[in-house]
Amino acid sequence: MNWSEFFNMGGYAFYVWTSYGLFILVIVANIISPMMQRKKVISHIKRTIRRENIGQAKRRHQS
Amino acid sequence: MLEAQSLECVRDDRLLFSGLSFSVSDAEVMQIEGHNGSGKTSLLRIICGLRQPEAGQVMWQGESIKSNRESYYENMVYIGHLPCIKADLTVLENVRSLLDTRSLALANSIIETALENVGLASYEDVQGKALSSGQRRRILLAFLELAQAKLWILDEPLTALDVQGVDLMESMILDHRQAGGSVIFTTHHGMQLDCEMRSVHLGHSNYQE
Amino acid sequence: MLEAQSLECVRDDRLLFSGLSFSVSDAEVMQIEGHNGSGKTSLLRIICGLRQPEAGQVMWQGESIKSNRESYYENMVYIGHLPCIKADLTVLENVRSLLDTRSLALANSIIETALENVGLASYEDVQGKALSSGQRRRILLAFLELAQAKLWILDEPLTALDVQGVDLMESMILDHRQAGGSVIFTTHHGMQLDCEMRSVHLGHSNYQE
Amino acid sequence: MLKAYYYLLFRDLRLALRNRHELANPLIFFVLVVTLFPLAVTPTPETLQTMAPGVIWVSALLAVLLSLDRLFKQDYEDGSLDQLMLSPNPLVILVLAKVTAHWLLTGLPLVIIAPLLGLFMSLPMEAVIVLIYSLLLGTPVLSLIGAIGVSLTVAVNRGGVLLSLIILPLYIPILIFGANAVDVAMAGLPVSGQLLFLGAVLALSVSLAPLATSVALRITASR
Amino acid sequence: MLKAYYYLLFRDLRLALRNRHELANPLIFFVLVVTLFPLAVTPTPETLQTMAPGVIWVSALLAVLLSLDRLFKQDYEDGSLDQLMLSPNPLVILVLAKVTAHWLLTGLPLVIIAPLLGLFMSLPMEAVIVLIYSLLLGTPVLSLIGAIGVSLTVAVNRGGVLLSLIILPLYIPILIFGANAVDVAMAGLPVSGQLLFLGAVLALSVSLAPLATSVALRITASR
Amino acid sequence: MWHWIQRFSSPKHFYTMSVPLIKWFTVGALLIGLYGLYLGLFVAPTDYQQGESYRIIFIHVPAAWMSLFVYMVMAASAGIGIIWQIRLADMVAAASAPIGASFAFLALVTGSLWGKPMWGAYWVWDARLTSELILLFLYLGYMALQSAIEDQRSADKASGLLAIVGVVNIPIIHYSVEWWNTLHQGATVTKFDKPSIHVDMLIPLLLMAVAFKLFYAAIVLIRARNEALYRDRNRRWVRELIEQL
Ligand code: HEM
Ligand SMILES: Nc1ncnc2c1ncn2[C@@H]1O[C@H](COP(=O)(O)OP(=O)(O)OP(=O)(O)O)[C@@H](O)[C@H]1O
Ligand SMILES: Nc1ncnc2c1ncn2[C@@H]1O[C@H](COP(=O)(O)OP(=O)(O)OP(=O)(O)O)[C@@H](O)[C@H]1O
Ligand SMILES: [Mg+2]
Ligand SMILES: [Mg+2]
Repeated sequence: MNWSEFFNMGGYAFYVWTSYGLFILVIVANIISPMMQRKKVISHIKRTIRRENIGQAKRRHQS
Repeated sequence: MLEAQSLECVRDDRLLFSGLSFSVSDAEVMQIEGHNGSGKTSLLRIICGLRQPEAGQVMWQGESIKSNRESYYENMVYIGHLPCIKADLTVLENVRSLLDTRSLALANSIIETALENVGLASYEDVQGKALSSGQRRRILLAFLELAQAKLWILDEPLTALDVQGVDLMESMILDHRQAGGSVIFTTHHGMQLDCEMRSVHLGHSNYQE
Repeated sequence: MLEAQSLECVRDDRLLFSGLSFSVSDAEVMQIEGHNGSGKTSLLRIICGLRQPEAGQVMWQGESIKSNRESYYENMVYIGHLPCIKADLTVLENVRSLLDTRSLALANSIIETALENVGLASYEDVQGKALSSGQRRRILLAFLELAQAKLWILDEPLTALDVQGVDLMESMILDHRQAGGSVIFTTHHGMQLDCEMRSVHLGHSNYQE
Repeated sequence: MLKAYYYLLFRDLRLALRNRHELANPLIFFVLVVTLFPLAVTPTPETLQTMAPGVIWVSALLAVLLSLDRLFKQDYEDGSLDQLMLSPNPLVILVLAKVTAHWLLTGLPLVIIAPLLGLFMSLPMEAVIVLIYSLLLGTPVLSLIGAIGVSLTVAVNRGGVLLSLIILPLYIPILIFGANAVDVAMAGLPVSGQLLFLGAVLALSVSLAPLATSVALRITASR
Repeated sequence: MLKAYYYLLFRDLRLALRNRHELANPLIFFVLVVTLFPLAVTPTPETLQTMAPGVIWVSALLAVLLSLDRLFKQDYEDGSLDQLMLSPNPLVILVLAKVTAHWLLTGLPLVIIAPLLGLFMSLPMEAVIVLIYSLLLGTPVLSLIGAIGVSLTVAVNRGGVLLSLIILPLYIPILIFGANAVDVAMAGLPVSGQLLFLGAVLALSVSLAPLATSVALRITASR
Repeated sequence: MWHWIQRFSSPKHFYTMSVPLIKWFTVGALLIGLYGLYLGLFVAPTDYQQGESYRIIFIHVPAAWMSLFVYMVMAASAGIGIIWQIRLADMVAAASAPIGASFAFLALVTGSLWGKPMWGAYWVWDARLTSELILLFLYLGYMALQSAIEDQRSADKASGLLAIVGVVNIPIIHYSVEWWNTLHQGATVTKFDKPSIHVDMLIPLLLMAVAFKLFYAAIVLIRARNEALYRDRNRRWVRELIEQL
């Protein structure tokens, strides 16, 4: 078996390789998306902390 | 400035008022009085042009508001019973979209200052649905302050406001008067204003002419 | 009678209160105080069992209201910010359908008397949508009077009421207390009650454990 | 408890009867959607006949779906739902009352008008009868399951289409069996299997759906 | 004036983007309804193909119909509509902005996803292309006419189905021509006539519908 | 026992405890998956009926199984969350949905890519296909509801309830559609009869299935950790943790 035969998949290359490609895509998306999610969560929390600090400062300033 | 000419209002089968005339000029504050259901809200909506009176008309600077709509609406702002708050927009965006209806594109910093003045500092990014009833009303106060209108028409502006909120509203009205603006408002909860105030009383009348 | 045990409430990212404990016994009137957004409405809804607190629990006659729901709800009535008025039902039907939720089948004449007491005489057959904001609230007063509950939980009951309406509310609370009932309420507009009154103040706190 | 059921049922019926036109609305929607298809497809009588059971069932399903927000949404928004949840009566009973009212106002009229539409789309008589049975068993399930969906989305701002996303997958078995029963009847085969299935689902959902709905209400309506 | 148009347009878009899921909803509804039919009808591929244009068009129409209350209802209920009507800018412009936003959020996604569904229902390629064109011309009309209906029913309590009663008859010509164009394309015949008609209706309604809508708003929203 | 469960299921504890688990699951998934792919692509013989196109099986079938499995896990943990008020279970449920949806999507697309050479059409309205599509919609509904409800606790409980109600639906959909189809069209669909599959095909298939499960385990833990951070964002342990970052 040589490589070009392998990639040809007996004439079904499009179907087989699209499937495997999508498989890789789904795996990668599943890995990346929680990483992005984590970043978003952390920055959200940091933002709230900052906002709370500002809010407290302002409130102290007012009273 | 604003003149109501023998207005008549009928709701369902009840005649609320008829032959009601008054006028409001610059730097004047006027309270519409009357018990529950006497027609204050209806009157204010007629003055705004949101409702057609059964008879009579409303004049703005000598012209009927129907023919003069654009210039009237540029100079008038109305705040009614309803909060006009979009649940999905943040506080800042809510104020902005209210201002958009008046084509006012103000800088964020100006809006933020206004929000601070009405006690919503640090709430800029909170969504409308996460606000308490008083906080919703305070957004309207910020809008009012920024709307650059000469005539304010306020329907129970004190609803849901706490003590500081009431103070704030009062001082806003006084400042506005000082600057030559005029105010028409209703309220059931004593508004303490250190200024002359005229009032129109809506009572019971029963027949329609 | 009612006991709140170290309640904690978080909304969005804000801790509104924690470790809040108090109790209300027979013939007691209690006001929940606090500025706009301090969590009064949230607290009242927790007390009603409409909302789960983050921590703590509410006890009714020694039992948690979760396990004791039926007897609690038989003895309690809650009136919130919202009017609960069906636009398509008449005033009479509105009161009746509110009473139905409590399985109270009262005679029409009794309901009509109550409506008269709250100033809605001759409005029995008017549909909900044709009422002014104050008239809507008055329907709730009639319901309150007829609900035969020991504990009243009222969130800003004075909203939209005119001067007579406020007087009416005050005297209703006093009468209820006289009869051994208890009341928990919030209001921003001075309620003048000629009786002892306890109060809980909600302020600011910041971290959650 | 039974009293509470009747009170609420009658309140909802009265409320609907107050606006006559509203009463007719799901019905009219149903009829309109069914008539849209022949207009859009330009069919031969045979294709019309093949399509008929499916089209009628889909339209019935959509009519119910669209009328679902009548169930709790209004009550949530004006605060009446709070009062219902604060009722000393078990919430399940109250939910059942509301669902009954909903079915009487939506499902039942559809069942009554459907035969007419069936004939209009040249269904044979036996198929029409099965159509009635299948709708009679199926539409209450639509109301019951719909109630779960509505209670889950009651606090969501513009939940209309979210509701359909949640509910349609749950409706699909009913649709398939209902439409299939008519199909099969048209082919002259026995339909007891499909109708039994619909009956079983009805029994199951009468006993479980109100429970799920009341749990969902306590969860979502907390504000 | 143009500024007012853009402001409002962007506000509505932002409002929709705030809830991503909501953005997808009419789309999902569309897809779901289209899938309901093959499930209910048990088709052979040929009947599926004959049904396809009609089913897709009817579903698109229903998806638009259901999303219409996004247009003014919310604004009416929370009082924002009052503020819009008190704007110094002409109401027509504002209405046009809202309708544009509605189409961008509802019609356009449908146009984009429809080809996929066409292929699912085994439509030939030429028919799919005509489907795209017909939807591209037709869906804006649906939004524009829908706006008139919504503004007429905005003050009606539960106007959902009343709305469909008012609007569906007005939608029928669009539906017939739209679906017919695809049908004809499937048969390999020229479709310019149908498309021209749709284009003409679009031009007409762009110029007249916003006017009618704003008049209707001034009448109905008086409270 | 109860006490132990409560302790381990505290988000704070879970946050630290899950790290080694994630590592092991990832390594396992990687090794087994690569070996399975190797066997599937290079070792497994050509199918005498379908030619090479059958190699899609090593993606399609594990993905389809995954989508069902994940739904069951999701519904089960949602149930645990509702009944025993264990917050970690809610987080696992919420974390599962997007993963399950992505695999349902994968199964659908690979299936239809396989369908074109086998049946001559990308899509037919057959039992399996329809039920898988509905499964995808159930996932989407779960996620939409989860994101539509603002209050986190009600969002968890409400969407959890939906997941549970959906479970009742899965077998119904499955059998109903099959029944419906066989009555009319007969089996137009080529299906493998279960036992007759070559061992050299079966082994990589099973390996891939195991690898998929391990992958799911790793990702769901990672996601659940994020959910834990977000849900406890106002608690001290998260605040301290964030401040250290
Ligand atoms: C869009 C198209 C397809 C979808 C949505 C789909 C979906 C599924 C699902 C959900 C399963 C799991 C069934 C279960 O375990 O109960 C499955 C298994 C399977 N599918 Fe597909 N499929 C599709 C196309 C195909 C095609 C074209 C073939 C091959 C001709 C195929 C062959 C298989 C095989 C061999 C299994 C394993 C059967 C078993 O568990 O015994 N599928 N598919
Ligand atoms: N649905 C919600 N989601 C998230 N946060 C909310 C929600 N509703 C209210 N909040 C927040 O909870 C806090 C308390 O709200 P609550 O309505 O209990 O206040 P309140 O004391 O009744 O105020 P007011 O006097 O204005 O009625 C507010 O800061 C508000 O931002
Ligand atoms: N939509 C309506 N249709 C018919 N009648 C109405 C409608 N809205 C209000 N009314 C009637 O008109 C009268 C005046 O209502 P309006 O809202 O103007 O009173 P108001 O003075 O603002 O009262 P409140 O102090 O309670 O706000 C009331 O008696 C009411 O019954
Ligand atoms: Mg008023
Ligand atoms: Mg409050």
